[in-house]
Amino acid sequence: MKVVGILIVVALIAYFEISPMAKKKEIKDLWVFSFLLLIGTVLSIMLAIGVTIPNPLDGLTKVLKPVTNFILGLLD
Amino acid sequence: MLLLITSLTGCWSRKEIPELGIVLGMGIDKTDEDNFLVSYQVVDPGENTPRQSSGNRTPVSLFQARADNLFEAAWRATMTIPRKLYFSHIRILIISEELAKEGIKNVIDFMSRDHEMRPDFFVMIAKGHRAEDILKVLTPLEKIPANNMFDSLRMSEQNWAPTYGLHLDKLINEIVTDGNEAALSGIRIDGELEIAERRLNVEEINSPGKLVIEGISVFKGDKLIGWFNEVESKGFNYIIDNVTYTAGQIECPNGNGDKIAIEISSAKTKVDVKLQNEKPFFELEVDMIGNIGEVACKIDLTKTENINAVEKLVGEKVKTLMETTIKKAQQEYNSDVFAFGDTVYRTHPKAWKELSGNWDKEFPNLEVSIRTNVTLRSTGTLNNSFIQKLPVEK
Amino acid sequence: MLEQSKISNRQLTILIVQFIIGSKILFVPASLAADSEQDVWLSGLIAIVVGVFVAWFYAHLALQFKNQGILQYSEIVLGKWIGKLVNIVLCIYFLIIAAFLVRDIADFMTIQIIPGTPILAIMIVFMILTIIGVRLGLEVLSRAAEIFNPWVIFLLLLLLVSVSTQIEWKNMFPVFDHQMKHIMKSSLTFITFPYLEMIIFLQIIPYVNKPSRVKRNMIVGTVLGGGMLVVVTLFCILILGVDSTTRHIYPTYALAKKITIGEFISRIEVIVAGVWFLTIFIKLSLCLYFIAASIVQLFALKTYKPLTFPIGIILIFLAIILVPNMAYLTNFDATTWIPIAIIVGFILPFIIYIVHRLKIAASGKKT
Amino acid sequence: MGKKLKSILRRKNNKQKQIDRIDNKSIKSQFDSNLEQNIKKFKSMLGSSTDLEVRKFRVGKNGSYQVAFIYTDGLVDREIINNLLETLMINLRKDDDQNSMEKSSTILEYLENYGITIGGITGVNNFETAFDAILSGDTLLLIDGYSEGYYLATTGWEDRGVTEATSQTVVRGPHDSFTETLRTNTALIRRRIKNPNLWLETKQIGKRTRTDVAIMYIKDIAEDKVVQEVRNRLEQIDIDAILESGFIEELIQDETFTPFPTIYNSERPDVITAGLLEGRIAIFVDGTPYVLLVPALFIQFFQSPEDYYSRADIASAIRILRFFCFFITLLFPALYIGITTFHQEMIPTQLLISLAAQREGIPFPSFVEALIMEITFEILREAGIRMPRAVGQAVSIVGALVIGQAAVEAGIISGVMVIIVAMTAIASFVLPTYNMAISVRLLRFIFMILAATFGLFGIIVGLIALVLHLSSLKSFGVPYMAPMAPYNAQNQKDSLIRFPIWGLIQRPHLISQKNVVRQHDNVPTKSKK
Repeated sequence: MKVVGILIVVALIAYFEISPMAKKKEIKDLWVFSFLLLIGTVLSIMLAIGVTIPNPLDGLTKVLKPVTNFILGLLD
Repeated sequence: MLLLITSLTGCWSRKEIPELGIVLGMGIDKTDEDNFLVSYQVVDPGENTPRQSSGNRTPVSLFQARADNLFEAAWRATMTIPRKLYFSHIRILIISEELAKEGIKNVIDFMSRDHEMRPDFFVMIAKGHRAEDILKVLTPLEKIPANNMFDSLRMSEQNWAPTYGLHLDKLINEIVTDGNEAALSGIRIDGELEIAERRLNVEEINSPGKLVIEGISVFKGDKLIGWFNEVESKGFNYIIDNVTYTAGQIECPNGNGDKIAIEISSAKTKVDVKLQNEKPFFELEVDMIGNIGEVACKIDLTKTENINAVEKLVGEKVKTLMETTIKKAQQEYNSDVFAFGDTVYRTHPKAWKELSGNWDKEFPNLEVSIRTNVTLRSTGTLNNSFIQKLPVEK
Repeated sequence: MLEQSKISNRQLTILIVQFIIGSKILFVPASLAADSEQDVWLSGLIAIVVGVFVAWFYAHLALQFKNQGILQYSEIVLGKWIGKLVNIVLCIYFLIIAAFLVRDIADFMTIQIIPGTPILAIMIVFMILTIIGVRLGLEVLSRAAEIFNPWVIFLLLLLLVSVSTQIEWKNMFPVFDHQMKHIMKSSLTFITFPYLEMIIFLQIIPYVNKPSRVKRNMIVGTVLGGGMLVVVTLFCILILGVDSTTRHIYPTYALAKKITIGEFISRIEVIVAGVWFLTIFIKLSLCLYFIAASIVQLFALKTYKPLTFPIGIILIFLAIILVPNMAYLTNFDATTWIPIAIIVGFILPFIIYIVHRLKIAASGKKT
Repeated sequence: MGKKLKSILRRKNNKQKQIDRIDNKSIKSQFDSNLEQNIKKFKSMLGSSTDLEVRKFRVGKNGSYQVAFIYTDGLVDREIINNLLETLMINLRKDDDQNSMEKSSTILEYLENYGITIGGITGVNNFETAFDAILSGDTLLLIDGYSEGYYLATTGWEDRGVTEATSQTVVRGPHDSFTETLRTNTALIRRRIKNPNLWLETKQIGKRTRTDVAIMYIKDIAEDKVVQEVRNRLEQIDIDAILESGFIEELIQDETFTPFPTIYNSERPDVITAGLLEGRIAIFVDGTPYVLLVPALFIQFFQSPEDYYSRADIASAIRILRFFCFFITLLFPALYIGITTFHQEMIPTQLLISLAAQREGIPFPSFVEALIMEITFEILREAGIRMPRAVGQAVSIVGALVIGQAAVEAGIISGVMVIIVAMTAIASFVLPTYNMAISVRLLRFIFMILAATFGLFGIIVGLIALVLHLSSLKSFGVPYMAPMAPYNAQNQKDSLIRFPIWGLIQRPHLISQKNVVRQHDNVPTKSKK
């Protein structure tokens, strides 16, 4: 159900956006647009069907931990 | 199409007014089986509009549920009520004395967490009663008992010193703040409960059962540990600078037991802390402005020195009041309801750091000096009482 | 340049003020008061001073280049590939910010205003609104901000004036009770969010009518926006008390709950919530605009408008995935976000500036 | 969005792009020298329409020339025709001065110089021009043996006199209004601005109607670019008929898909005069008393001409009242729905209880209730306008009393709802311009839907979208929301509030940058005593 909803929305967006770009022969724009839309769709569908996606912020937190600790340590 | 959109979204948080059971009063008791009994006073809108009321139903109904925790009890009650309970308009929360003695932290956490609850209702303690009984009393003049309690607490706080209205958010602050203990007004039923909870109660000019706001309960942490009586409550309000208008009486300066009634129209208390040898020393200064309300003795009120004498007597009276209260709080309850500790923290943060650890030991031995300044502006609409002209009785 | 719009200097100031207030106003009392308690105003003042410096630096950097935003000159100054890398970093930076914003407003709505409504519905509605705004262009956005401006001020004043009777001055005391370290720590979260996010204006300044006055606008906006936040925080402390302020997720909203005008008009906090609604909208729109602009720059596209919908979808996805719950967000803002903001918001543009200066010096010697 | 819709709408038109025109071959042709031939041709071309009058007579000594007047009955002033005939047929014959006849080389010249006692006279030699003239009330004069003639300005049809304005009434201020005649209308403006810089350009638009459209502006105030833009946009109109200025309005406005009018119209000469003096451009269309004014700004629709005739402070207060009414009209029902279904905590306890009592037993959710009542109101309003005036009264009585009262009594609608609908309706009538009021009333329904789905969140989303939309609008290149956005401090003096006349030193900036100062220090000085 959710997946169908997402696909309908995506299809609508694609319908309204692609034709003007195609008309103006903006091929590169079209590629980037389609790529982004694809990413968005895939991610949303993954979310909708309940695939657990790791939180990228956790990784960021881990990587930056020493810096964070250093800065906050200055002020603790 | 439009209807489709709205009906699609209809199950979200929409709620039509007639679907709501508007809760105005809430009572929490502890039952024998050691679980909570939650009572809701829900208003019956049809009975509260002049045009449509049939007159043979009560303006409010009581719904109850019991459970091990408050949250469950709150929602369990929906089994008995055909509408969705709506908490945003709660005017009053009654906590039974029994429960208060065991601690009210669960109650407060529950009440402040729900988004529908708003912190602008009063909290009171059912003095010597069960909270559900308080909510059962039908009241004259104001049809809805919860409103009645809310208004009378507010009115009496403005016009009569010995009550203390406390909203939930303030209550939390008082409980949480270091060097401050909570205090809540009490409420009790004057008369017979059996009659008070029936329509009969409001069918007589002098209702057989009345709700009376009386006394201030003293907390230590989240537990109730005792009560101030009326006199002490008055003193309490003077100390925490919560008196706006009140009346009192003193004995006539001539000393034969006759009374002069005094109306206090404004009172302002300043609390000052001084440090003496690392020990806080409190100076309370009360400025009162008042009038003479009733004179029952022979006194020439046109003379300034007589007025001054009366002023002095009033000042002493208030001072004794306050001293009694402080003594009781220090010695009997050892509970800093006056937020003295907080005052120390605000003014002498460094000293407080050392004191706060054993404030329980410090508080009973605090030295407090009280000064009162009374100004009597007028003597009512009369100068001297006609009583002065009456022959002295033998 | 992305489009042919011009915005006035006044509009720039207003955008800055609303950008600073946006979303931060919900949390600022809690985060500011967390460490410095009643000395928040001091933390706030320190943050504003630093903010003014940051704003001045941004304006100074922006004015080195005519008609180019940071996305363009990063490629010129640092070379094409490093420049593109910088753009990707900036793009991700604002993707995170924008995702947080979407999450903030949706959480706020579902917790406080319309509980029961699915969080996704609110996100989608808000995202569509933002996309409409961004597609209309910067000029329309800044005009809209200009129209919001009196309302934002009016609602804030309504909030402050109507609760001012409940001020308890004792909550201010004792002053300077906290160590400078704690006060600084509080101001650090204030500097990183929102001041170091103002790097977004490096892409907007080129559109301004009179570049000569940009420095003034930046500084005035910074002070006004920061000032409003500090005043609101101070009111929270004065009225709710330190404890209550730090305990609430949305202290400002708790403050708004205290509004009573007369006996009759009370509980109008929902109306006051309009302030952060309007400002978050402006902030989110600017972020979305920046993200779209960075992608356009990255691939040398012609127009940014078609990109808005896919970015919107990705943002909603990020808003759900990045923030498992409110506590995570609060914690993240207070810890990891600080180095990120400092690196992206300060060190990065600083490097660009230094390299640019060195290049000028080098070319000056040659000739 | 708008562009997309536009292209969809246009798609159908492409197929028959050629607008049918009178491409009769004969219309392009020249006059014949034979009079009878010409008359016959005229008659046949008009399908022997009965209002084409042909009056043949003879002039000159002994009546040596056969002459004909051709005109459309009803469009000409008979008095002038009679006078002309008298001169030509009687006086000229009395004239014995042969010199004048001999001085003129042709009879045409002779008639022009000595015979025709009338102001406007123009030579013509083809049917097309001749038809234009005849059908707009001129009289064609043809002489046998000549393949050219004259058309004489004899226009004079029955028209409505200058009467009181009906759509924009004022208590104080001039009471005249435009009529259906273009010339009268331009005269009403000329009478007010006696300045040579007031320029007027006329062109005919409409392949069939050949409607006179005039643009008027003050040369040294109006922005040249805008004037040129107006000209261009008018030039591009290719349509068969212009029946009212509304046609022009729709054809030249910047944005079609908006409920908001981006062109101002008025039937009051004083409003148009004031607009011209601010640098705007007026567009007159023959046949309608409504004159267009461009560029139009949002605030303009909240300003009544009376604002400038009454005291500044009072006018300002009333303007603020109008903005307030704008919000009431737009949001009141939506707020009611939003608050009663989502945010009951905002209602004071007592009021909530009384609302609950009123709504008890009402079968509809408040959104449906509001929708029913609002639509009922719109029906009543429309019925009140379309009905003959006498019936209109009855409609409003039935609507107000019977439906309102009975619906409440029957328990279908709550009493509060009736109050809210009535409030909204009355507030919408406060707006001084009809087209703004009606667009606000339309938007109200959108806000009601938003409020029913998302509560106050929906309303604020709607408001933001509305502000975005308004900010994106332009009227002839001028931002619609000026002077609020882009902000202009000087022009705030005449937007939300009105400063005293002596304070309004500058003209609206964005309308025109030419000649911005309209007055010098006029602050009234108190006489010192």
